[in-house]
Amino acid sequence: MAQQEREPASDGRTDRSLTMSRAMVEAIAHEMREDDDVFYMGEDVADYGGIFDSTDGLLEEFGYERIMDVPISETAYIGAAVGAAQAGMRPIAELMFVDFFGVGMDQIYNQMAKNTYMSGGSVSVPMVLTAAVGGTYNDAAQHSQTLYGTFAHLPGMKVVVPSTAYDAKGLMHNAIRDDDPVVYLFHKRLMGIGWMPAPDGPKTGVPEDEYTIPFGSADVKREGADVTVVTLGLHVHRALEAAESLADDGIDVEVIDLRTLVPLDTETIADSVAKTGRLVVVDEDYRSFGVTGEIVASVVEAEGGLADLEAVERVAVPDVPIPYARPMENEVIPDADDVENAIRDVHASE
Amino acid sequence: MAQQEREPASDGRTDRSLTMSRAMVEAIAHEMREDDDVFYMGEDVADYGGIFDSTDGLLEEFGYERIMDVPISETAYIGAAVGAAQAGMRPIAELMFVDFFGVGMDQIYNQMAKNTYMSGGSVSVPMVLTAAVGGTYNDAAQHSQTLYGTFAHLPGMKVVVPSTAYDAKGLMHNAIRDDDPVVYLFHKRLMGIGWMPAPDGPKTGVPEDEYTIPFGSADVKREGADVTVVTLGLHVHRALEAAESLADDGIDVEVIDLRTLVPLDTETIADSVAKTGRLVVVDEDYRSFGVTGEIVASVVEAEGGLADLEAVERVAVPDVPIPYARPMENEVIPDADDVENAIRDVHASE
Amino acid sequence: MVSVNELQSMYENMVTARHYEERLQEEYLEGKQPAFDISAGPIPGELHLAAGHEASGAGVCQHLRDDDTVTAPHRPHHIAIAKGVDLKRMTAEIFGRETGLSKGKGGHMHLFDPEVNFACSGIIAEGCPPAVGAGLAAKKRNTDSVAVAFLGEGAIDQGAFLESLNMASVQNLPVVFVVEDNDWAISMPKHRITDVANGARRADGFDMPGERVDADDAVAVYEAARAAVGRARDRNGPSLLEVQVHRRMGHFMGDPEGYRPDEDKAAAERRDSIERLEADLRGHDVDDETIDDLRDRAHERVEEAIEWAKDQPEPEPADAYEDVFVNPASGVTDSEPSVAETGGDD
Amino acid sequence: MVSVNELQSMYENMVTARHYEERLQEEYLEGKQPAFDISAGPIPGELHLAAGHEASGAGVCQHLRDDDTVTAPHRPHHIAIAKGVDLKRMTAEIFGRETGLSKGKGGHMHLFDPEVNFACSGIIAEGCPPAVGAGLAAKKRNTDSVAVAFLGEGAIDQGAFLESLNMASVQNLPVVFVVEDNDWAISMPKHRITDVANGARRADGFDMPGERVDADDAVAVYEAARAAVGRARDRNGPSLLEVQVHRRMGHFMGDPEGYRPDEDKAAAERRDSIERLEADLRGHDVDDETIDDLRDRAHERVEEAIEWAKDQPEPEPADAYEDVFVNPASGVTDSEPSVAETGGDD
Ligand SMILES: Cc1ncc(C[n+]2csc(CCOP(=O)(O)OP(=O)(O)O)c2C)c(N)n1
Ligand SMILES: Cc1ncc(C[n+]2csc(CCOP(=O)(O)OP(=O)(O)O)c2C)c(N)n1
Ligand SMILES: [Mg+2]
Ligand SMILES: [Mg+2]
Repeated sequence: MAQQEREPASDGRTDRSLTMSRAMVEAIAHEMREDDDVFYMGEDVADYGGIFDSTDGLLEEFGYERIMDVPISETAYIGAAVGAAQAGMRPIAELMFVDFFGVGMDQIYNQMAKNTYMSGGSVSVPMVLTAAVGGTYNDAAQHSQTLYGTFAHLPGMKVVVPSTAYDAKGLMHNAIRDDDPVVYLFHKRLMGIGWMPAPDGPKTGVPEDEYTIPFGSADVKREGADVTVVTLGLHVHRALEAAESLADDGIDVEVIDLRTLVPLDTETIADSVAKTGRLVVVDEDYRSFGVTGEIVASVVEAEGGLADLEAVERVAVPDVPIPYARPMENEVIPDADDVENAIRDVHASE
Repeated sequence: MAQQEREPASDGRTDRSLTMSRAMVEAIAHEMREDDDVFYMGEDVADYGGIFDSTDGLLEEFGYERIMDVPISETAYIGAAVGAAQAGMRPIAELMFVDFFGVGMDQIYNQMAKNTYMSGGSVSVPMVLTAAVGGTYNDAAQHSQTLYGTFAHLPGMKVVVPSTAYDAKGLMHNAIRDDDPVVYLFHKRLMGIGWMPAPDGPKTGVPEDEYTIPFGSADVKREGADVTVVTLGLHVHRALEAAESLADDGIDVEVIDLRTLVPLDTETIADSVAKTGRLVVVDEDYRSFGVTGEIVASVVEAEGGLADLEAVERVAVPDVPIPYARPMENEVIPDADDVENAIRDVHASE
Repeated sequence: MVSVNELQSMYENMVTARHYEERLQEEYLEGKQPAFDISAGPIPGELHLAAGHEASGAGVCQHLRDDDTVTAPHRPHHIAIAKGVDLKRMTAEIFGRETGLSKGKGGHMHLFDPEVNFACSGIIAEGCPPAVGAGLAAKKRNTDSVAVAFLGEGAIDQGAFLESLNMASVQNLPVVFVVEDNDWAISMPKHRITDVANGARRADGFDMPGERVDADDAVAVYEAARAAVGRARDRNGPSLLEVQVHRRMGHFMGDPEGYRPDEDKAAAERRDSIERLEADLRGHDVDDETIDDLRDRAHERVEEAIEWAKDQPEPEPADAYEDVFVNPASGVTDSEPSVAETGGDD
Repeated sequence: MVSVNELQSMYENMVTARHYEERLQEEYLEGKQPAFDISAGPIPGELHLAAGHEASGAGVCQHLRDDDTVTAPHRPHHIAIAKGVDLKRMTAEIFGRETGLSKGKGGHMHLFDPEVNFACSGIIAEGCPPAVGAGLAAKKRNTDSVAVAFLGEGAIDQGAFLESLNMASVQNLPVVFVVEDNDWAISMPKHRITDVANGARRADGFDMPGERVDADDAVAVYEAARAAVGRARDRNGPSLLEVQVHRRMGHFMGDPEGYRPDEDKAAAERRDSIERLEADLRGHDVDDETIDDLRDRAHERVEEAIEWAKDQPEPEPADAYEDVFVNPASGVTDSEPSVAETGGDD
């Protein structure tokens, strides 16, 4: 598990538990104290503290100049972050819901992601684009997506998706210090917001000291010998729930949390499948042309992967927009039962 | 091969050869004559006739009211097409280069693609969004992409990618008549534009009469027993070239042209792989989290697919933006040699 | 000059809208007790109520016909009501029921009623381009219907709105843009996000008339809208109208409003456009009884709609696969708009 | 008042730019003969030349320092030259060579010279937000540097520009927006895409001063830009400037210009800002010899740059995998901006 993490300093109280949002904010506050060039821009990030608590408490310490409310002009302010980053600052720009990417995507993928390449490396764009992702609370088709595949498909951005407070803090430190643009997607349901109760998993022990989690290192959140589940974000917890339930039936499930989609840790996945021979890929994004297909293909392509592989299933949102009413939303967003069924299927096959 | 096509009427001169752009324009003109509700909007589509000849000659017949130049406001005019479609018209809106999607994506994916679903089917959006795709002429990172995966990933849009004049015409008739939104991506290099010479393949015989090619029917452009190549757009021709060259060496290659990504004809692919056991997927989009991964996963998931599959390779743009200078652009965009090498690899394996 | 009938019609719409919001608030919050949980209760998801915005919807829609198109933003109910959207089916939609306008797929931010050409959506300023498109369709078909796009003052800095002004103007389309200025974009006061206190000033830069109505005054809105809608109907081109309204509730239900000065909220309550219109009615010699009747009828309609909606069945899980083109598992060649192919996620 | 030195400096920039475009045109077209083939010849890809736009770049950049930021659109050369971009490396980039500003990765629409804070890009109005960001950085760091975003008149209807006006204004940033109005957006005349003949009219809607310079007159541009740049440098906020220029060539090389009336093209040639500035120089008693010297020096510089560039090596194919974060085939944890990991496409 996550061998690469820097050990917390000895005075770090690792028994302290934080919600994911507190852990993220702690990393941001630390980086802002260390480096005057770090600042945060977004809608409702100042007085409100971020609709999903992403900046909660930061205004008090850093003031309006560094925790900046901006007009509802995603193109202008995300592009302004690109310009400020190229001028040597380290902006964090928040897109309130990832679903809004469509109004600012040009600045994101044609400039933020490409300027380093198009300049032959003479320019770098050290910024973080944060966005809330995910459904499960009936906010319908324009406020419930994860869009993991959309961002991971287009080159030039690193894509981070934390599933626990511990990971969220370490990954955020790394994101802000990274000289490349990083898209940091946090799942609303994991944040520990008062009005949207989180499941148990994301609230974890978090060292008070800074630490980084390198990108491209998937984390084996549960070891197991029979079936490999590859997932990320909220669905790490749903997969763990399924795994616990299956343990009673003697099915031993390994759960891999990708943590970053770009870079993608295909080695950890391939090693696990070499052991189990059975793969279930779970995500909350649309099924086709996205994350699940890529993971399957990466296993098939790995040295010996095709031979190792005995059974595969994908569990994702079937290719429909997210519906509003509960029975339908519950149907399309995979839950622990869906994951459990898929694991049983691949386990039973052959 | 494309059994589903409606037979051309007996007076159709099928020996007449057209460039892909002429075939597209012919279908558009026909539909405009038949139905006053069809009109075309885009930048430089009137006097210029479309930068890539997509509307060449239409202004003369239909005038400025139906072949409409619009401000450089993709959000406004693509969204206006959505509104006009919902009001019962059948607009065709052109995004000059698919690379510009980022300035208008919200209207495309949050309205055009979702309004039917979000309205519970009470509203339909019968419009076509056309866009030029592709590289091979050194136009660099912001004008050379195909972005197949980006559009196919997001639900609610049908995605069409013709590779020949014959297909282009039939698919365009179908696209305009479809009551769902259709994204019609034409490859610049295939259009037969004076200043950008096309390879031999796309210019084909085209019946003068109307005919439709149903969506979701892949076309076996070449039958073969040894290796299945699945591809689309320009790369159909590069794959065919590779196949011809390998025929001399006794490797018998089947080339499947997807023609539409959504709906995806997984059956034709799976049937072919059941026969050959060897799969090469080729596209001009970015490699990761896109088309190639989906095709591999779809084969693995098909009944018996994992057992059938003996070897797989993906040939696509490695995950970098498209570079400008020729040696680099040639390197990243797969050519016939790259396809040939991949076919040899999967053929030799085992 | 506005007629008594029209005053009464506006009043009825406004009272209906106000009571509707108050009742929805009750229903919504009741289910989220004791600790507010957004995913609990009879009304799923977010809820943006428009109490305090009524003068805008009523004053503008008074000039509209069923064949005129309206697009509304995330705060749509008062506009929907004034436009004549089916209140029962709208309410069922908000409660996520099968007989809702969108069969439970859309929810309160995605209400579509093609009978009266009403639609709303959840992305800022997103409805402006489709309104332009509706205007374009009217022009092409040579009808005299018009299109109205409503948006908040926080939306006037979004590209979709600004581009739409230009497109409507250069193509001389029958479109009216109505900005509802409630001084707040969630927690951001207007002055923090634009230097233009009067958003109607933007119009001139697109060669379009712009006017601001500076009070929560349904009659003033009615008059300004008469000119703007009339101009559109007469094929004289688009207009921009900014209307002062007030947000009497949180941005969404559950909004703690910690950012909002008490006095601001108190002022919103003082400036009640419904009381003002009531005074106007009395000025036109409408008696108490008539006003009470109007109010009672409105309340009754709301209660009926809510009762009906709550009785409606929920959709089946598998309904999720209908009403969209679904990428089929095999080469299905159907090109109908509504296809049910994919059977589930596993 | 403009000094003789400044007039001479502008003249040199303008003559350099004009000669540069003419020479690039030759080099470009030569290689595409006999039938125009965009993928043949020594200069790859599209080429948008700015002959006729020189007064704008020269007049504005005359007020700028190296630490001021400029973003330019797809037609960037005259601006790059006036901003002091390294002409040799810029030319090598245009020829797709390894020693180009972007090592051959960017080409003529993607020139970046961080030494003088210049960048351009190929999407309409895309440079406006980053210019706002550069202004924001200057404000945060409390320097007196400014940012200038150049764009075409066809770009003033794009959301990115309009949103940027508001953001620069409300945050009082040191940004100047310069619209180069050449009357054409490829084949679309200005009046077809906007009703606002004077684009500077848009400024007021964002509470910002706007001014139009109505002739291809470098000195008039210089004067207007002095006020706008000075205002920014003094922390008094942003401005919008629209400058009349003319497009002497096609939109891109190879553009048949079938849409363009002969008289329009002839007028573009008559209104030559370089001749006009030459007259101004003479009015300031600059003699023929000096003017000839300036011109000769400019031409020489251009020839040198082109000769040098053509001598430079092409990049290696594998260079394509450098200078971007590449999704590595395995769990590589490098977080440097430039990583070469993926080995090829097969
Ligand atoms: C493009 C986009 N950005 C941000 C949001 C999130 N959001 C929803 S409502 C809102 C504030 C809108 O303010 P205003 O337009 O004034 O309308 P009001 O809520 O005051 O009626 C914001 C920022 C969104 N829905 N879409
Ligand atoms: C968002 C976007 N839409 C369309 C284009 C294609 N395009 C390139 S240049 C151009 C015309 C630009 O006109 P203008 O801004 O007046 O600049 P000019 O070419 O006249 O200098 C267009 C439409 C683009 N690059 N980006
Ligand atoms: Mg508001
Ligand atoms: Mg122009």
